[in-house]
Amino acid sequence: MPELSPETLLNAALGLLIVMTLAGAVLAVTLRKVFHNLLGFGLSVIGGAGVTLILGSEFVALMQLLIFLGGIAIAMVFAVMMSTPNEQAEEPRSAGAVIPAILLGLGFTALICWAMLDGNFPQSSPYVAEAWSVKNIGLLLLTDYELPFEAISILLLAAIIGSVLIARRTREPEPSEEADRG
Amino acid sequence: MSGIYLRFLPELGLLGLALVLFFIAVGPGQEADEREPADSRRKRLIRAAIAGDRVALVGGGVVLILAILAVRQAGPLFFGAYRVALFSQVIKIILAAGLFFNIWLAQEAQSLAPRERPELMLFLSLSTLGMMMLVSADELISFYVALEIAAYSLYILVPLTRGHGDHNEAAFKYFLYGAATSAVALFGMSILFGLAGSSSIPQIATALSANPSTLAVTALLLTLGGVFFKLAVFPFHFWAPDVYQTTSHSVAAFIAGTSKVGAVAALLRLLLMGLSLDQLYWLLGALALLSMSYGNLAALAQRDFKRLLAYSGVAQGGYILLGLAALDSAAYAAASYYAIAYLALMLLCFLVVIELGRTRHGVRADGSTDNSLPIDALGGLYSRSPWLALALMIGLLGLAGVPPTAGFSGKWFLFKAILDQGGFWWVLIAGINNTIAVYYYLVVLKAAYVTPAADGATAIETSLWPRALTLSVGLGVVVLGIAPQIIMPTLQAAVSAMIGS
Amino acid sequence: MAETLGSYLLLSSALFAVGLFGVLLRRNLVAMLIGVELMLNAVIINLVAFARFAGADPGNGQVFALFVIGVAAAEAAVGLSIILTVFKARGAISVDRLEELSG
Amino acid sequence: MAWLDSHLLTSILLCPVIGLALTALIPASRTGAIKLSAAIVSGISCALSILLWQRFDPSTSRLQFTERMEWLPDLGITYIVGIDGLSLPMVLLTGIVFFTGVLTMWELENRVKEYFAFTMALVAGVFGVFISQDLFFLFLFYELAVLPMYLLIAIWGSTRREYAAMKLTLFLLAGSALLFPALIGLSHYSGLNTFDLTLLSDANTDWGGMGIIIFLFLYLGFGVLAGIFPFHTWSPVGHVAAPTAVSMLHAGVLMKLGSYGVLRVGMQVMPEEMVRWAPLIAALAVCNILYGAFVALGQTDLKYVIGYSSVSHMGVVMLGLATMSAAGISGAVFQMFAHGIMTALFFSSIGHIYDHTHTREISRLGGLFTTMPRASTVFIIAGMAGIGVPCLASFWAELLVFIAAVKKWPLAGALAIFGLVVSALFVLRVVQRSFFGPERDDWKDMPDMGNFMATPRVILAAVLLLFGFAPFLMLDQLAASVDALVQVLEASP
Repeated sequence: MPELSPETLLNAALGLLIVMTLAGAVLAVTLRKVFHNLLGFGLSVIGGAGVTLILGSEFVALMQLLIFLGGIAIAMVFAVMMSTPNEQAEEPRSAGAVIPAILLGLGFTALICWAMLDGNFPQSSPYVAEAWSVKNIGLLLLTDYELPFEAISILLLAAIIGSVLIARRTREPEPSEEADRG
Repeated sequence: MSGIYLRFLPELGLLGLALVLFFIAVGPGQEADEREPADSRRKRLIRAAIAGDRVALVGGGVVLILAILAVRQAGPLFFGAYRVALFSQVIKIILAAGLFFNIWLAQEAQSLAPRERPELMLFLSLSTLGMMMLVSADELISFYVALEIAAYSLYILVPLTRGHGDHNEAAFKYFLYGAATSAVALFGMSILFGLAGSSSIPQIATALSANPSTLAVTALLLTLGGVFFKLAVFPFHFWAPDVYQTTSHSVAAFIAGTSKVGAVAALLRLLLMGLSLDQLYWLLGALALLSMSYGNLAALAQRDFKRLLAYSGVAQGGYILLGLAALDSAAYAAASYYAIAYLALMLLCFLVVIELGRTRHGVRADGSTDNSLPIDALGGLYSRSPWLALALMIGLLGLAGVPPTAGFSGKWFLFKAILDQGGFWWVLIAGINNTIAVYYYLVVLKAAYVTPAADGATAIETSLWPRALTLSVGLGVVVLGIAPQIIMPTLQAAVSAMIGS
Repeated sequence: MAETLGSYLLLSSALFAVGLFGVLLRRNLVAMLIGVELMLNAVIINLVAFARFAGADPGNGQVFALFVIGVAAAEAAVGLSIILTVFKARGAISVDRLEELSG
Repeated sequence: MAWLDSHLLTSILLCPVIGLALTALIPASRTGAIKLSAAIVSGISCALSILLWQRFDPSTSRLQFTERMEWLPDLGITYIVGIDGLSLPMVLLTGIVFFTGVLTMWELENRVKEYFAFTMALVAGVFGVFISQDLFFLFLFYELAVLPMYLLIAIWGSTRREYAAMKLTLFLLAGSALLFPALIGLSHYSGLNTFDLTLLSDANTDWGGMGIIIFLFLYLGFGVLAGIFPFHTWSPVGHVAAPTAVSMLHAGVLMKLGSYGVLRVGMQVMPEEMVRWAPLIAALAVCNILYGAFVALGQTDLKYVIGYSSVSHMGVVMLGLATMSAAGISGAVFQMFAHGIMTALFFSSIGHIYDHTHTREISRLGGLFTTMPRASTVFIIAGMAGIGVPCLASFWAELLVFIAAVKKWPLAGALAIFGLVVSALFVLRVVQRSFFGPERDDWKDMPDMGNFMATPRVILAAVLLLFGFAPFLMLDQLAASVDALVQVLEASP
């Protein structure tokens, strides 16, 4: 029986998380009912956040959980509840659609893996807690990444206005306008 | 005003315009009141919409002037995340001009509910803002966020057409595949980031030229994929015909023209990172030839003018891509020139679409919208409106590459630039493609000029505005075509400076 | 399972491919959107892994990942609102008719 | 006047452009004013081309009346116009046919404004090709000349006009698809980064392997417009469908753009390739002559007869060029000119007959000479020119070509002369059936040409006769340039 060192534990945990992430993703994609898909998605997100945590980024892991699980998945649940009162299982796609997609997906993965062998990544500096801290992130956001930080606020604002605008159409009918020139 | 603000002037102007439009869009006149009679509410909404249209037009003009004023600015901004240079400023002028003319075209747009017209103007401005930032972004995160600003505004605009119908599906398809391709692009960007250990575009370029691996090419191609989607080149084109056909004419005009210029400029920025990657020459060249062949063949079968324009856009994107494949400053200048010409020609074509759209009943019996425009509906255009027929003729002949339009000189410059890189057979295939394209452009032209008007078709009143647009843009296309030296040296200087830096 | 850059990159490419399958194969609009979100998750893992194993300042990769999360939120908002309009117009949220349009 | 002296060619080019602007400005309802402005503009350009002819210095082969303007130096594009003995007759031809064509269409009533606008664009393109000495501008004007044709035929044409217009345009633009890489390739593979024709010709570039491809592309690309066998099929169909003046411009002038392109770009820039490919060109030219003549024999429609005879006559031009001798090339250029005038005359006469009888079936016509003596005379003069009867311009042209051909390739020369005999047969047959047969009652009250409408025909016939009686007028102008070209060709391996 191998000794339970911190490394082995970490590796075991990482393996578990990876399995969780991928299994959740596969469930999210393959199951026929959307609710089950959402549960799989949640599992995958939790696994992904765990992987991020092991990589050393607590803040990103937290944000992943908060936004993907707490925001996006919940919104999707609402959307599903609002839109499909009596959900029917969807018909499977024909082989003509499935096979190219599978080939594309596998080809993509194979291409990346194959290309990765060729990759030559720069070596990072050893782990320093200071550099991984939220403080450093905040500092970067207000210096080097000030522009995208401002820009993403415009993006989020646009998305909010846009969603309200689009969703408004589903509730209020338009007043009839046939001839509205001048 | 300090130099920093001057450098950021056009973007600030657009931001201001967007803010004003935002307040008009959510302004006090907009909310529903149960007690108000429907008729007076409708009138009020129309008044607000027209006010918004006019404000946007003036604002667009101001932004255009600001962009021209800022053309000589240069230097970094925002800790090096943003770089203002001649190339970015020239493209910003073109984007501002594109926005201005699009707003002009969209005045009193019929295929949008009046309540939603201020939002149309708002998102058009925001999308242009995104594209302007895209051109100057010198760092991947800024690039990505700018790309998304430009894209999301369009995702929101596409479903905003009257009634309920196919456009919702087309809008979702556009959004979803757009989001998926941008995720693919993001995956590529993440690898580029990993390869360079930095998100700065110049640093990535240095890292890639130091180590041009297969992974680098793959990652760059994935990243380019996100922009190919915007440019709608094969095989990223599938959204275009449906979106063009089903969305409102004004939005389709913007997507077809201005947003393509933004995409070309973005591609140029990205390709800066890959100048040392020789494989790109073959990959992009093959993609370009596929794109133009596919687009032209598919366009042959179209019966709807907007779908035809979409497929012809796929083919035209192929021409531009061919220029980009040459990875050479002369070819980049030619591609930029061609993109400008394409923008002007699209404006002319969509002027006809929009003006004809006013006369057609846009709503089907079941209440869904009909934003399509069969080629047959163009029948007898020469007698119904000589102005529109003229605009259509210049537009189509320009797309077909017939002199003296800018389409001809643009093709000549592109082909010369490619041949100088040894692409003799590429030019031949492109030339044959051009012949195929002429066929379907002539079919449309035949409908407008040869076929007599259908029974009951009345003359189309063209007011002063469309006439002025025909005259100014049409004249611009011709002048640019016979005297390209007006802008070509500037473009060459701008591109060389960009590549040199 | 050795803790190397390669294993993380494999994980992220696999996750990305699964997400891509979802987008290409599902007909349910929400499920398609889930596919895109999975792809973004893969990118986040990629970025954080690069922050850990490559490059000078680990902050850069994390900030990049945060921006991706922000965009993912915007994406869900816009996507879901369009899904609701599709539902309003058609009474279902699957895409059989999407194919009718194409061609 | 001083400006005119130094900018004679640009002025000729500007005439139709100004005409286009004038036509655009005059309201569509005022057809009289439009026609008048077109007549004035075309008259001026005709007068200017005669002035050019008169001022031309025949003693030198160098370009004359040159004007240069930097256009895009980085891309090697310069605005250069200039003419030598080879392009001079073409400019004169265009001027004459332009003027007479406008007069011929005097009675047009349908969409007058657009008609003259498109004609002006077309003529601007034609003038531009003949005077440009820079490949970019040459190609620009070449394309400009092709496209208006589509609308001119599709709107104002007759028999299967939309099909004919589309076929014509696509054939010609397929030719352009070959020209694009070939013309740009000339600049690239010469290593000069210029489109200046004179520089390219003087460079004596060794083209290596690309030479064959580029020359063949040039030959085929321009050749489509010259109607070379087997790419001629668009031409008779197009002639038949086009309205009278468009047929005149088309067969008379536009087809010459093709042979002129082969001469100017192909032969002058790539003489060694020309030497290599001359037998092929000659063989195809003989095919043209025989095929055109035999097919014309079987036609029942007057316009088809002339359309196929044009194919035959363009074969004579290409045969003359392929001989690469002084006699052959002078004959070819002379034939381009003579054929242009002659076909214009043919079509203007048929136009008149068709306008009144509404048929072009040879079997339905008959005895027209008594009711329409003027129109018939015009046709007969053109027919005689087509056969190559002495005292008409084309006699000398064809004679020169045949002498050169027999000297170089006796068999080809003999076949070509045989073709001429066949064409004599068909013209005589048409003349006999349509004009001298028993008179038909249907045509009894048909009006003949009035004095005004006869004017353009008289001008054209007079030109044919003038150069028929005094061929030296033409040959003297050509001599120096042709000699220079022949020297270059002979110096090539």
